[in-house]
Amino acid sequence: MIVLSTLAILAAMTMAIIRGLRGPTVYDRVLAVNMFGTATVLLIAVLGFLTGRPDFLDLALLYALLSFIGTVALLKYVSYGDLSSSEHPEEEEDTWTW
Amino acid sequence: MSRNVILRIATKVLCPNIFLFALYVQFHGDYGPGGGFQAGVIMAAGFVLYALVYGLERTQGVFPPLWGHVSMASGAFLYAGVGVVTLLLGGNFLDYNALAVDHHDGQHWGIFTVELGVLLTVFGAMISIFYAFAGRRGLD
Amino acid sequence: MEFVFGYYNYLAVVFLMMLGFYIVVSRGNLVKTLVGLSVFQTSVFIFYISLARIRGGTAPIYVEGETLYSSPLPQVLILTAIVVSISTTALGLAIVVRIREAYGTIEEDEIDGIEYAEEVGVPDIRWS
Amino acid sequence: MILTEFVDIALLALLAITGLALLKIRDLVAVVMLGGIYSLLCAGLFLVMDAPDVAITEAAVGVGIATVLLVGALTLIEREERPSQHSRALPLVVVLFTGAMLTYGILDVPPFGEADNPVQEHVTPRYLEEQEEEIGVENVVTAVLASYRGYDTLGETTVIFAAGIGVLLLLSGRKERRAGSEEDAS
Amino acid sequence: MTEHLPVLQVAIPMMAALVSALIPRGRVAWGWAVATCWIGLGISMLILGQVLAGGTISYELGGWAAPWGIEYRIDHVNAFVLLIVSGIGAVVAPFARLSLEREIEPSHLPRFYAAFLLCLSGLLGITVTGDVFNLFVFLEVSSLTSYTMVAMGQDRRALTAAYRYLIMGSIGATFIVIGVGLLYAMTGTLNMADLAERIPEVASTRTVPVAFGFLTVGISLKLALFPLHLWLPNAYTYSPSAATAFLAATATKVAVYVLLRFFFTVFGASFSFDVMQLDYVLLPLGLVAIFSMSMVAIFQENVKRMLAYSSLAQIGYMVLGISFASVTGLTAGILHLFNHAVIKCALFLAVGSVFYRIGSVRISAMAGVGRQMPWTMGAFVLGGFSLIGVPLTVGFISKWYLILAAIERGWWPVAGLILITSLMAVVYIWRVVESAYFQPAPGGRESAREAPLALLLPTWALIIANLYFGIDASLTTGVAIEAARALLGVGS
Repeated sequence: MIVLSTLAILAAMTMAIIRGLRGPTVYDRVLAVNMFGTATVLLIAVLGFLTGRPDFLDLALLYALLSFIGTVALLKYVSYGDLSSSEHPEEEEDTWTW
Repeated sequence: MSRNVILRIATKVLCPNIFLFALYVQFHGDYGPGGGFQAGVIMAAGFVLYALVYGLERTQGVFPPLWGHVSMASGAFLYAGVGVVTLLLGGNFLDYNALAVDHHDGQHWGIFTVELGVLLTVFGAMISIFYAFAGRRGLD
Repeated sequence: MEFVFGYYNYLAVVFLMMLGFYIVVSRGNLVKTLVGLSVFQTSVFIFYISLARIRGGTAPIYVEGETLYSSPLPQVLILTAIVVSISTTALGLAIVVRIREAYGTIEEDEIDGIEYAEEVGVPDIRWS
Repeated sequence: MILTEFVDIALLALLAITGLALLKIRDLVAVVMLGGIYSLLCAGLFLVMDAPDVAITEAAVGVGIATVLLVGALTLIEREERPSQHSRALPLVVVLFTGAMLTYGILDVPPFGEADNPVQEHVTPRYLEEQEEEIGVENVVTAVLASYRGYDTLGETTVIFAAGIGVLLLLSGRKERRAGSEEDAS
Repeated sequence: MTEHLPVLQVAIPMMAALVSALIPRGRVAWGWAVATCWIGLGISMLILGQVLAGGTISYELGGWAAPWGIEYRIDHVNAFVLLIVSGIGAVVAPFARLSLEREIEPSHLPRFYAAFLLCLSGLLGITVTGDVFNLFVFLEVSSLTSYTMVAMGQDRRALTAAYRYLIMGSIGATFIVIGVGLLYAMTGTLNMADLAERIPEVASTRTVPVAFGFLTVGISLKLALFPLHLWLPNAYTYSPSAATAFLAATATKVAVYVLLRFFFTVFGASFSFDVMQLDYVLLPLGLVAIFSMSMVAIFQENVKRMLAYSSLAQIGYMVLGISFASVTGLTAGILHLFNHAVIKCALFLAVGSVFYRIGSVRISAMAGVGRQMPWTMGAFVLGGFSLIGVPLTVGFISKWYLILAAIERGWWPVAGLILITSLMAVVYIWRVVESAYFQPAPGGRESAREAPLALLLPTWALIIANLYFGIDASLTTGVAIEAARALLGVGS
């Protein structure tokens, strides 16, 4: 069963890479990267069981938390051209509390 | 980006979790993978996410650039400081055994402190570098 | 067959090393060069980690019922090397940004052209 | 454990494909994305090779910082690489020669994964066996990193500090200066 | 506390750099940097004294014994190099204040001093360490800060120079890591002394020669040895004057030291020269470097660039000395390490003073400077004599030993070539002298005055060292001969 899922995940990764290579638009590539990240999280989880060390799921957690930062940065660059702006500051609601 | 409600809410939910995870990676480093460097990067990534969604200005209000510079220098200073303390206590540089009577305790304190130093430096440096890139005026 | 089994990792490392090195020395775009540099360095990381690996062993974090662990030393070295690599990339990118502001381009050919034009009229032998 | 080997080989193959794509693709945005994929693949590979600490570091750097830094730089430069007029012959010769040398040298490195390699037999055993007594943490990598070779880590911390200082020196202040306005000093 | 001197040598500038980055005012940061550099000089003198009195010092960092922990190991060679590096630091730091205030934005000064101190710390760290990976780490500390310092030059070409330096330097460092990795794969250790013990067992494999090759190429990139020198001229030409003087006098010298350490201590002279036939590679490279770079230097219009090419030629002399693989040859190489650091630093400081006053270092712009700035140009002329190798200067001493070594091996033509290349140095120094003394100052610059005392004093301190060690060379040659014997394993 684990063998099968590993193979399936590797196949998914390959396909994601192919989409990432071929593009043609930025959004295709962003989706590919995102999907690739998800596949990697799964691969790590499966490998954890494969190698008998499920405590390394930390790594999967890290991906799940962080992988989307790069995507946000890229998309912000593509649509706004910079990273520092906060568009429409007048609409900003000021309810942030820690 | 204020129209992107989902992104803003998701960020609000994610950021505290990222910081919590950073602390977990930092303090769980003795038992599992992780340590100061990884924790510093993760923590900085949390601020980066916040800056991406809520703007650089607001992030610098929460965490001023100067703090980053101080954190960057003080972390490495803390690390080297442990070395100096061990010198003063009669050991070699960074010989944590000199820190406590029981060498296990000494090693634990030493490792804890230097990992904290690494965290501070990495976090400060990464934040400062991000601020420097994001704060620079773009193409004309 | 035994040869392939024992060396495929190292041979893959050599391939990636050549690839990264080629990107560094053949590309004129300054950002591309930096990306190539990190591919080049990453191949070395894989080499070290391959050295540490022991078949049938497990990661060097104590766990009950395991006695065969991979070597922690190369892993520590590579942790340091990764940090060095990202530091170099960050500094290199900062320099590239400044170059873009000063020259208006990040293509090596064009920068060379601009610098050459600046020096024309001055008896100067160009070595680069 | 043949499956681990298989995953290993598959990841290496994917790395090679991604690397070739990095060489070919000119759109720097795509390069950044593929760089992210490259880094993810490396992290997976490190995990398969029993180096979770390295994997987590590569992952944190790759997805958390490197991509964002590259994008941050892209906002300040052009995103398209122009075809280079460089001659390809000399770089190719240099690279092929280096590769040939390395292949030649690597053939006498002890085979991958054997337990009687010098790497496993000389310095390593003390870390694995005495660490429990001498330091007493579960993660041997942490013990070596922070204690046995703690001084290297101090150097590493200093490297990060040096990079931080360098980036601040290069990018802070003088923001208003425009391209081409710099005067020649000599 | 004296047993901890080796680590204090490195840790004090490192910690001082961390503090310096947070000091708000440039002047204060400068005072802090000067104090640190002088303490460093004191420590390195004490270390040299200890080594001369008691032989090799070993210091275990973290209290862990050698192959497991990192070891600092200081013998005559690195004690001498330590003195060179910290001595140059102690002279350049006082010079830096006025010069940098002119060339760098005031708000950047504290961080620039931090980079300077870190670079010093990194170079010292490379020199004292007995562990090959630790060497790489400190190499990167010094490299990253050097790239930064070069990029801070006023001219925009400083940026491209820094970028090229960064790429070449990183390739070099990666080659070193590959070489270290191959050695580690064969021996399982990173400690130099331990490597030296274990390499002979595996020396007949194909891996060790390849590791040797990668290390040599990697270090040669850092060293700017002839075909791999492309990064150096622009980096030295466009970086701030103080940074040029510091880097020219220390960075390549430390790289030469690393080369010596790997060739003689880690691999052993017999492997390097008998098995790898290194002399047949280094000798022609050294000669070609001396000739071609001296020739290029003659045609330079920018004095800093001229001196940079002259540095490349001088590196050729050092490599030539190493290639003889004899006690005399090595003595010549090590002596030239010291002598060239003193000479080139003095020359670059003099040029920096000229730049401070007239804002240019082109030969044509320096017309008439000799009468307007007699002390500065006097220092330049004396430094130039030393570079040429006139008797009673340090330059003569190292050339003398080099020729002795050539004759000892029976290579008369090489000795002749060394003499001829000295004449080429006469030509390029003369071009500057001719412009400075025999041409009228251009209009609009009649008011140029002598450089301030704060710039003159460091320059003249080095010139006096040039003359002193040229007349009484017993101290330097004594240490250099001991160092050469230690490297070759010949008992003293």
